[in-house]
Amino acid sequence: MSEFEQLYRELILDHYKNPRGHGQLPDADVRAEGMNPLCGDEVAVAVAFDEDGDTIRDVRFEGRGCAISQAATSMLMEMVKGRKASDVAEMPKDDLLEEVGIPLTPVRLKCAILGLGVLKVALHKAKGTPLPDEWGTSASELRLA
Amino acid sequence: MSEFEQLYRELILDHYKNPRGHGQLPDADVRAEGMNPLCGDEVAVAVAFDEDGDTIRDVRFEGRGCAISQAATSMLMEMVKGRKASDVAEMPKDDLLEEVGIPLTPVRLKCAILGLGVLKVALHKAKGTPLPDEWGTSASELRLA
Amino acid sequence: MAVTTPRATLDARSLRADFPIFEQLIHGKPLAYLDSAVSAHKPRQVLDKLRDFYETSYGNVHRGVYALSERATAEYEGARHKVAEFVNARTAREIVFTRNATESINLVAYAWGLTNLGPGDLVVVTELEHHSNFVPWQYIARRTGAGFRMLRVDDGGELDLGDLDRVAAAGDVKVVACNLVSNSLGTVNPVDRLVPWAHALGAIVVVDAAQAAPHRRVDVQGLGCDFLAFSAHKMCGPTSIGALWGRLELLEAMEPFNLGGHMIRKVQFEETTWGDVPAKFEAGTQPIAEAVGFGAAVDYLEGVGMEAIERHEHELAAYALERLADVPGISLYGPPADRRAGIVSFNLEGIHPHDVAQILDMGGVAIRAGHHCCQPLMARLGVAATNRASFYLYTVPEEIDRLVEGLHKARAIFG
Amino acid sequence: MAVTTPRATLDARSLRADFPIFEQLIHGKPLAYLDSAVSAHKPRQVLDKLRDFYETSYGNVHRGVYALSERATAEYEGARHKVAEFVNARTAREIVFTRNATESINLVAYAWGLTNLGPGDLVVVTELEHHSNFVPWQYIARRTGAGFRMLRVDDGGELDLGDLDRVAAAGDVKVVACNLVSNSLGTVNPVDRLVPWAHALGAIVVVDAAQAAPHRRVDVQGLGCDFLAFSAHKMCGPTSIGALWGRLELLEAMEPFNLGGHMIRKVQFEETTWGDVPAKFEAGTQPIAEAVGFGAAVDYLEGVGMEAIERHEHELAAYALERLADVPGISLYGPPADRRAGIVSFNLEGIHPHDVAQILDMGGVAIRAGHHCCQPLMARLGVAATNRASFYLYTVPEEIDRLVEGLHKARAIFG
Ligand SMILES: Cc1ncc(COP(=O)(O)O)c(C=O)c1O
Ligand SMILES: Cc1ncc(COP(=O)(O)O)c(C=O)c1O
Repeated sequence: MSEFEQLYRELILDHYKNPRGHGQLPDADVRAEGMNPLCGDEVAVAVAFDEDGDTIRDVRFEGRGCAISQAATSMLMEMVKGRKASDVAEMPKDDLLEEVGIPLTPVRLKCAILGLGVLKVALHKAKGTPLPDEWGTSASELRLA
Repeated sequence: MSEFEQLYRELILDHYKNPRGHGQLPDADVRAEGMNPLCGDEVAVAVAFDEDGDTIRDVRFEGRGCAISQAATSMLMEMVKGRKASDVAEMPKDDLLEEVGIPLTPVRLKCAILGLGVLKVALHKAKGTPLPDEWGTSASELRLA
Repeated sequence: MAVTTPRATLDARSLRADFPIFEQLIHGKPLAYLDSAVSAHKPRQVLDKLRDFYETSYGNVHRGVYALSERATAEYEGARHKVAEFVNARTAREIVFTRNATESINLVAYAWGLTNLGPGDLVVVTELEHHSNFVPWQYIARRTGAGFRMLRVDDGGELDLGDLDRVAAAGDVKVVACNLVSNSLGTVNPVDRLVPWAHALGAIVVVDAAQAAPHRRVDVQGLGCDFLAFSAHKMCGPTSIGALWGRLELLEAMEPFNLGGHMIRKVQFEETTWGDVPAKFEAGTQPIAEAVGFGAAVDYLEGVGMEAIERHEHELAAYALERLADVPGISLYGPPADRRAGIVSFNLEGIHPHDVAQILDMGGVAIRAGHHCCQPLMARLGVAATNRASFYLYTVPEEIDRLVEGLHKARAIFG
Repeated sequence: MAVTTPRATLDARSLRADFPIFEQLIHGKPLAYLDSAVSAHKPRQVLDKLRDFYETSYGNVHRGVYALSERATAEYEGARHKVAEFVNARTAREIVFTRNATESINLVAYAWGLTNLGPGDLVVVTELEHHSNFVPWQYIARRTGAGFRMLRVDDGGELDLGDLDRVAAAGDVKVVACNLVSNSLGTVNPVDRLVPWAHALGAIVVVDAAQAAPHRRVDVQGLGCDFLAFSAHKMCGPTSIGALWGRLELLEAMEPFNLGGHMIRKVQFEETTWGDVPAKFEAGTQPIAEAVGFGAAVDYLEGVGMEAIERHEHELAAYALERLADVPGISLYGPPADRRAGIVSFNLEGIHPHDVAQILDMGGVAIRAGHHCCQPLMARLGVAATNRASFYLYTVPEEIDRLVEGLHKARAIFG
């Protein structure tokens, strides 16, 4: 398989063309948005929690971006639905990258983890869970929100 | 003769140690000062005119600086005394440099012509004669004065 | 310097041999570098000069009495003269060395703007501006209480000069900031028509020539503008050096920007006075080797001939527009070939520019995908990003063929 | 990166072979370069890296999706990590690349100062400061209406800490700006004692490490300061790049300085938001190749060992002070050898420093003559200028012998 085909393998293209968990979530408990300032891509994530207040009952995203960012966010939606907020907040980005399963350069890596970052900001807003490392302090968070 | 001895030949050292036209000129018609911002050296020049209002009756300098700047200014005093302000204002720097008679690098050149520049500023103040090229407009002149 | 008759044409294939970057394979393919608008590669002539300078003549400038410092000063000031001649400045004193075009513009925005702008005044930019000629003005306008207005572009990506009266009516126009060539669309802007308008209103005109100076002859006296900014790295020169050309009277009347060593006349606890122009604007140790490399880049470009470069890129742009028009699902942005420089911007339906650029890269073709630091223009065009291919003196038509081939491949992958 | 045990000593004679500049004759003599405080020469390792980068990996950073841009970005950010480690920053995000130490200080003076200073506030500098850590503060204080004070030095050229109460009583101290090592006298300043004083008053401490970072280990966490500025060109690196280290919280809370491409998050007509630190402070095309060269310079210095460099220079300073003391008519400035870095300043009675330096140059010995961008200190010492010899890792004791010989010659000429 050539590098080409690796990068844009069937699964990525499928998620890109038929994103899972895409759309609005009217009864969301929390929303967050973020953008990649390098390309202007934007992702918004909405989360609704179960009655236990921790389990992610439903999660949806909207936005515009490249195949990598959209497919990765789509995969992410499938990965986190039904899981506990506290677990997801700790989820290493490598878990998502493994799922994405293609070799990524640093610039494209930022595309792939955009949705994860925004989701973690949403969980932080709702539950006070930790922010992703790269964003550090609240000043950055405010700009992200 | 080595480059050394050329640069600090007898005449230069003599002018440095026994500067001509050095001191105050109580009945001066005009004064100006200038400095070389690269080394902090300063020269002040005072000019008194003849009754004809154009001939330089007397001219003196004060200041501190290297042998080149002090000797060149001393030589300048001898060169211009008794000459017409309008002539001196037009005097090319090469006339002075010929008199100084030693090979000068661009940095040392600035030392050698410091006194000439200040003299031309003084003449400009008194008689409206042109300023030396390098200083151009009045903004620089004000900073020089 | 001897006046050289500009050569009418250039031979890109032989010039390519001057650029070591083309000696490698990228993903197993020869490099087709179609991103010169973001930065140009460097010919051996510039790299040799840089190295030779460091090895034989390096020293700090304007400071030492010793041989190396004298030599370095002569090289540094010699470069200033070359750059001054390159844009036809009246005197080399009108050239201030900066880090890049962006800093050149910030210098004017801060040093001129902080003192000369206030409530009731207007700063006018265009919708086509690069962020570097947009954000500094927006920021300094806000700091000083001045208003901020934008000249609109039409659907073809050209300035709408019918907009001028609306803008002039909104306040006391003090600054008009405009680029000469748009880095997103390649539009060549009618700065010659903005200058008399601005000057009649008593405004200064700040021209961003970052995308013009590398590609066509720029003549500050002919343009009649007040400030002009450009970067060496887009002109085959080193990074970390750019230039600001400014009218001597304005530079002399202006406050300084960065403060520190070299830019002073006399420092005292009570008060500090400024050195002469351009030293007043060059605080601290200057971009010494970079200036020397900048001078070598100017020599290189003049050797090729700016007229030949402009013509070459123009031919490439026309060829590219023609070939791209045949790609199904393509949207092309910007004016027709005869009113644009060597830059083409486009989108493929249903495929994000990042993905297009990535697929092209796999084939060794480097283009830019993104907002090109022109978010206001992207908003106007109703897109988040575009693909952009841009050309230079070393670009050959086969690279455009490979670009088109890659676009077909992208379409095939995304089906 | 492997932890290397710092080597205790260095062999200047063999290091010299890394520096091509020493391969030539100056006025027919080998070069004795005793002006490293103004700028250092560059080893082949740095020049090779610079050239190799331009030839194989050049591209604009953080922008392209293609291979060269990815490679350039990795090199550029890799350099940031090296510089961060070099000063023991908590994270590489605390390193902002600038043009030089001067710009680093201006960045803080403008971006922090314009917003956080006002009437009733005080900015405190020392009488020992280089103009680059003096004039920006004087200027921004005047612009904002804040007061400006100077900590005095004693006759030995050391800070008079008895002065602190007088200064603190004069207003609300907001900024304390001090150099770590004086470039005029080599004084090592007690920044460790200023920091608690300043912090107790609620002030930030801005440390000028331009003269320290090349010559001794600098540890920002150990110092406890808030900002620290230095330049690559004094550390065997290229010109046109320096660094500002800042505490992350301060950098994040601060306004930007230069505005333009790359430093933004979102640009709209109505409003612009800023990118993350450090991008927020790096507007426009960065000093890309220069950063790569800076990283190579850090590698080179770490390879030699900062402890070894400090010791070597200390030995040279002690030797120089001893030999110079024997020259008739000499005045030596500054503290004793055990409290100074590798810098000696002096005057010869009746001979202007320019003339001394010129005569030395004829013998191939390069020293600095002038005010060393320290006019307030010169005023304090009651001189217009001094001679200054300064040392680095490539300096050998014979060069000091040649300096002394030259001084005798100068005395003979001026008789
Ligand atoms: C103590 C000190 N501070 C600041 C500077 C300014 O450094 P640069 O000119 O590289 O900005 C220097 C060097 O000239 C210096 O020695
Ligand atoms: C039109 C235009 N203006 C300004 C700039 C900024 O140039 P630099 O990043 O070299 O400061 C660029 C390039 O990015 C440009 O294309």
